[in-house]
Amino acid sequence: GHWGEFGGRFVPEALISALEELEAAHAESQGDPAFLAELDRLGREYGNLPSPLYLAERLSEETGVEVWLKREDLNHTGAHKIRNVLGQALLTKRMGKTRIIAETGAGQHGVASATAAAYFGLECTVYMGEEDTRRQALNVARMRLLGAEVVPVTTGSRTLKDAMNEALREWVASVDHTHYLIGSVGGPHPFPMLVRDYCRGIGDEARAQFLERTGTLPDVVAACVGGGSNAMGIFTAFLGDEDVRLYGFEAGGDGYDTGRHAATITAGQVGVLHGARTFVLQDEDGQTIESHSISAGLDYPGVGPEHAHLAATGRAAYEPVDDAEAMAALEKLARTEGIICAIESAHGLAGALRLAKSLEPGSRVLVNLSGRGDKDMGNVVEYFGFEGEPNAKGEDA
Amino acid sequence: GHWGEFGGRFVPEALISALEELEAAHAESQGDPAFLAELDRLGREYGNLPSPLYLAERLSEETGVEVWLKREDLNHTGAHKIRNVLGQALLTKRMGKTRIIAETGAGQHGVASATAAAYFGLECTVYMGEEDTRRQALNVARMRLLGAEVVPVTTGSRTLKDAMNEALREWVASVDHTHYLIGSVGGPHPFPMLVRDYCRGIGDEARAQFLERTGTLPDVVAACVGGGSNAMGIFTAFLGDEDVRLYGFEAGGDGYDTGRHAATITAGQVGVLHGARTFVLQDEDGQTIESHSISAGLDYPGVGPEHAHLAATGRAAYEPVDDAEAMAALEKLARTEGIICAIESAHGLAGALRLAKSLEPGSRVLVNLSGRGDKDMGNVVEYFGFEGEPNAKGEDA
Amino acid sequence: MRVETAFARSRAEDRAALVGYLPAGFPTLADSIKAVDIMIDHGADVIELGLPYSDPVMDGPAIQKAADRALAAGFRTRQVFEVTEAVAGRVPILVMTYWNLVERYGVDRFARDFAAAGGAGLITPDLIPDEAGEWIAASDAHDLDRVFLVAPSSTEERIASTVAACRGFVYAQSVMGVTGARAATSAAAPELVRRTRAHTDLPIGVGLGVRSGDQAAEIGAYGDAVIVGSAIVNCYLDTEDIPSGHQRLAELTADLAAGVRR
Amino acid sequence: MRVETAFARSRAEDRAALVGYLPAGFPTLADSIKAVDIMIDHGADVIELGLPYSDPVMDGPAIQKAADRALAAGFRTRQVFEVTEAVAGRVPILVMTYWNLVERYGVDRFARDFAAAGGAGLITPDLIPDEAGEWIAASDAHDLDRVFLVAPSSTEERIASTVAACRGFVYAQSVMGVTGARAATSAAAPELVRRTRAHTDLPIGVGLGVRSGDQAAEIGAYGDAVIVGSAIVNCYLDTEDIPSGHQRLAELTADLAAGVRR
Repeated sequence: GHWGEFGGRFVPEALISALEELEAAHAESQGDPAFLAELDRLGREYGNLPSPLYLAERLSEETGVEVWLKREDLNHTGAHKIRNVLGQALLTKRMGKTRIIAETGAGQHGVASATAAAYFGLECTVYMGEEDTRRQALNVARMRLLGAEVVPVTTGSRTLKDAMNEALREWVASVDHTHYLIGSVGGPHPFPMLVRDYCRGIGDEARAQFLERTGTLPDVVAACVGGGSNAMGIFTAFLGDEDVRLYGFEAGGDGYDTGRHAATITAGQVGVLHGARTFVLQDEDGQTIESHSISAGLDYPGVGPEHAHLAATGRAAYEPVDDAEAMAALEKLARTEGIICAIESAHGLAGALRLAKSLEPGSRVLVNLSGRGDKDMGNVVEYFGFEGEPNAKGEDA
Repeated sequence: GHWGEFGGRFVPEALISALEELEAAHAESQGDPAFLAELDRLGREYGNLPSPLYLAERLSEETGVEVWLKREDLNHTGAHKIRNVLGQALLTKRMGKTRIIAETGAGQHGVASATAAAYFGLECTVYMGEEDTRRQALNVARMRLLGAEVVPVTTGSRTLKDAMNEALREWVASVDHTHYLIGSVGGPHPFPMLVRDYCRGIGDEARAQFLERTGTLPDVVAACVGGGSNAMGIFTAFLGDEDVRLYGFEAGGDGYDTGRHAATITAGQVGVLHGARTFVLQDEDGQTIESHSISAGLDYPGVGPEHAHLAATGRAAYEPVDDAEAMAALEKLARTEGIICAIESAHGLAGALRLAKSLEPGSRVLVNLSGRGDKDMGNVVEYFGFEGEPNAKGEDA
Repeated sequence: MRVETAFARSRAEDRAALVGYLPAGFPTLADSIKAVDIMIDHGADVIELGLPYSDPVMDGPAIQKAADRALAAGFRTRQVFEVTEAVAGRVPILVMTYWNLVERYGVDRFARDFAAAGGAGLITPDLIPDEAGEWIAASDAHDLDRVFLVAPSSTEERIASTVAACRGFVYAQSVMGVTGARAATSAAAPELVRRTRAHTDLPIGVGLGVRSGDQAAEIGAYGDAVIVGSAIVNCYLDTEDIPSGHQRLAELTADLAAGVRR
Repeated sequence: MRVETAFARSRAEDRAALVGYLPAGFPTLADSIKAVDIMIDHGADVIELGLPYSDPVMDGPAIQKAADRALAAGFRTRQVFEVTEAVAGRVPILVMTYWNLVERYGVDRFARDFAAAGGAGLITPDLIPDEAGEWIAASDAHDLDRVFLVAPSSTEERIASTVAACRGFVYAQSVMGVTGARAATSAAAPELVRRTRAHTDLPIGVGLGVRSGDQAAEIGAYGDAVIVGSAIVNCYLDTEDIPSGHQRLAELTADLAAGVRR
């Protein structure tokens, strides 16, 4: 349950037996070929896995390095998150539980959880900050359409971290029949390990696809890091490949210097949040500081403990990418490749494009394109000022 | 260029040479293994083809027949339309043209066209009714983000049919360097054939997948029909399989009896619209009648001429599905399978579910799930009244 | 009157004919009759009556607007026969129509009723001879002229087959664009007329974009007829006052008629 | 004062001890001192000072709100020592705190400063003995009590290992739920106390949900201490007028103290 000083179980004793049960069930299931085969089948037939590996040729031409994209945006529900929810929901069934709860920020993990719940016929309650339910009304509608109950959280800052607090509270009260389907590689052990195991297919697939397509491994693997599930998902397969450099790009928000960001590893201090010891954005006393990012999915003041460990040991490098740099990368990808990615994923791409300038020409960069941008179009319109009516066709008579 | 009395080329002479050029280029390219291989590669690596065939187990249990879904919602850009735009854009390059124009209603074909244009580095102008640019502002933003010019059309009823008129007008003026990337199996020859050929992969894949999975062919193949590209896409492979019944479901709008619908084959008369002879919603004089449907993609007063022929010969049956029935199917699919499909596709599913009641138990129904529902969430919210805030968590202290 | 009679006269005067276009029912049903009379009074040799249609893909904004207005006021296909009957006699009356309206009315029935009203023939912007079997039979049966279009993009082969199907005159779409496009000085027009002339002795009318006597004179120098549409429609679109529209139309027609006589 | 001293007294009186909880800095820093004095004056045997935290996952809405209010008013961790120093002496003072605040202050430094202020020990709702190596060392070094929690879901094995790590008393979370949940009559509580008793001679405090002397009496029948939190906080949350909050707190504490004495 620990990576160096990071990880652990900093939760009420009331949850320990559930965590132990979960740990045991996970260990058993990972050794059960029938479980793994069923999960594999689900991924293929329902989740649309494996996702393609895509050489972005026009982008590569512009940057001078080969930019390869792992197209997780093409998965069912539009992001890598389907891997995690299918795994945990199948495990929930295996444990004989009939209900899942989840926290969500912008609503993506909530929608994914509601999707898995619908698929498996599980009850589902999603905790979401009240502010977020208003800003992301369409995702609330998606969850309700999928049959989930959405509970607006009115405590604290009314955003993701408070939704997570509330989910933990609710879990204490319902732990006998309810699984807490956590959305990232954070939280108490075994969650960071569990979620990583369900997401590591990203990297396992990408590594094999890369070898098949190029006969080599990439020089750099890049991903965005909020909680860090997509990044752990793609990093894990490459941890043993010493020549492959791993880069996690955190949300730099308004700019690292402004203090309004979500660059937890770059700017945070070691602490305990939501059940694990990791880097945390916190003040001198250890009170959590609110994070800021244009990307709702990266807007979280903690980070998965395994990332904290990779940062501390130097195996992976973590750097901030601010809103402007991410949005520029999002636009560039749209215009050169016809792919509108999630703003989260645009942070990973932007970091890779920045890095490319210092790489030898022809280097191979693998970026985890963790999700699609449909959910972000409201932000895009606002950011680029696309609101205005385009000019009406004024042809002369 | 004709299917029985249907089809043809009812366009200004000025366009005939471009249509002949297109017909010749299409015929050549379909016989060119290099072109077909490149298109296949694009489909696989970029479009995420082939789309999976999915047995909807919980839905099947509820209905008593096997419901198989062709998951076109998982393609890049979220619908079968990517097949058509990739094909036509590649053909545009082959013809040495540097620009595409397209019409769009709700914006989906416009987004797909802008995507293909970005991918191939083509200029792109999209004509869209002014009313629609307002209602579908996010899709306008998508197109602009992808680098396309969006031209609001202020003539006529300011909707899809007027956008198509305007695209045809514009094409006359720019035909030497511009390809009109038409969005469905309508328009003058060779478009209905061309678009069908690019979409027929849906049925070719599904037929092979079905045989592989079940050892048999489906009893029924169902699809929604607006212009009819997704339906022709899945029907074509089965036309020679006499035992496979083909069903197209048109938009019944407020209800067939109200006259406010888009059930062109069921209610229309033979006529000429947008370059082809086909069924058309028209008044006694032949003036086009405005169609109505909750589904923007089906809201068109014409239909592809090959469908008109299949209807006239009885090879396929066409029936209306009204808004309410379609939305109920959309909700049912979301709740039982965790799939939020496009409202268009929900018409095909709804028709299949209605049909299932009269089929022998265990019959196999293949439905083309032509697109995903992300684009429709605004309508869904409005329709189901999901706007209201869910109740705040009111736990007692 | 037959189209060939009008062209015989203009050829005898060694000038191009002036063809004036107006949608039937615009600005009102009665005023469309009045307007046609005005055009004839001021020198139009041939009248082209537009049949308002909901989806006029070859027309620019001016003619679209005029057609929309006529339809909104309740214009019905059969009323084009009333207008024809009211104005026929002095000059040939052609109807320019998108094909669906004729199909819907019944091709033979339309030809019969139009001929009975004194009409001379049809101009069919979205019907090419390849699709016109029924119309060719009906026009033969009712002795109506058939005016198909040629365009700068037409191949020699298509020009040949199109003019072979024409009777009365050939409509040369002088620029690649919808009606109303400003391109009266296009180099494409004389070239298209030259190419068409090589395949037929029929008169060749040149359409699209003419607004003035000067432009009419320029086109009349190589075309057998100068076709004016949007400029005529604009006489009424630019004003709410129909009498002043009539006045503008009279002046415009006179100017155009002088142009073809220069 | 040491925790064992307070329990020795309540045991001698053959009754449960009353443990009163209030976040330091709530309703204000000065009034939190006043409130503790009021509780002690009216019969509280042990005081549990909450250390306000931004993310209190084990607390219900009442205590969350109180903590938020203290933080919004600028409460700093070190001020808990001021409060402790001001109230220590008459009854043992424990601090209940989420672990990040202690880690951030420095575990040994916190223990030292708290002990110096007269504090008796810590209750750590999100720290289990398995993760508590540094705290166990520091509490040993500074002679502070360590109160870990047991819950209805705890296995026998975990109860055994948890109570072995405790010093002072054991906190039995009587229902599966956050603070403030209404479940004073839960069947789970006596069962948990019974199971815990089998593993330790330490006093067992029962928390969560007590609002009245009657409920306190019921729990006091099987628990060694009755822990009251949300009901105390509510004295101040329900009113803007702090003096009347003090008044309500005095009455509530008296009622609870009478309850444990029935």
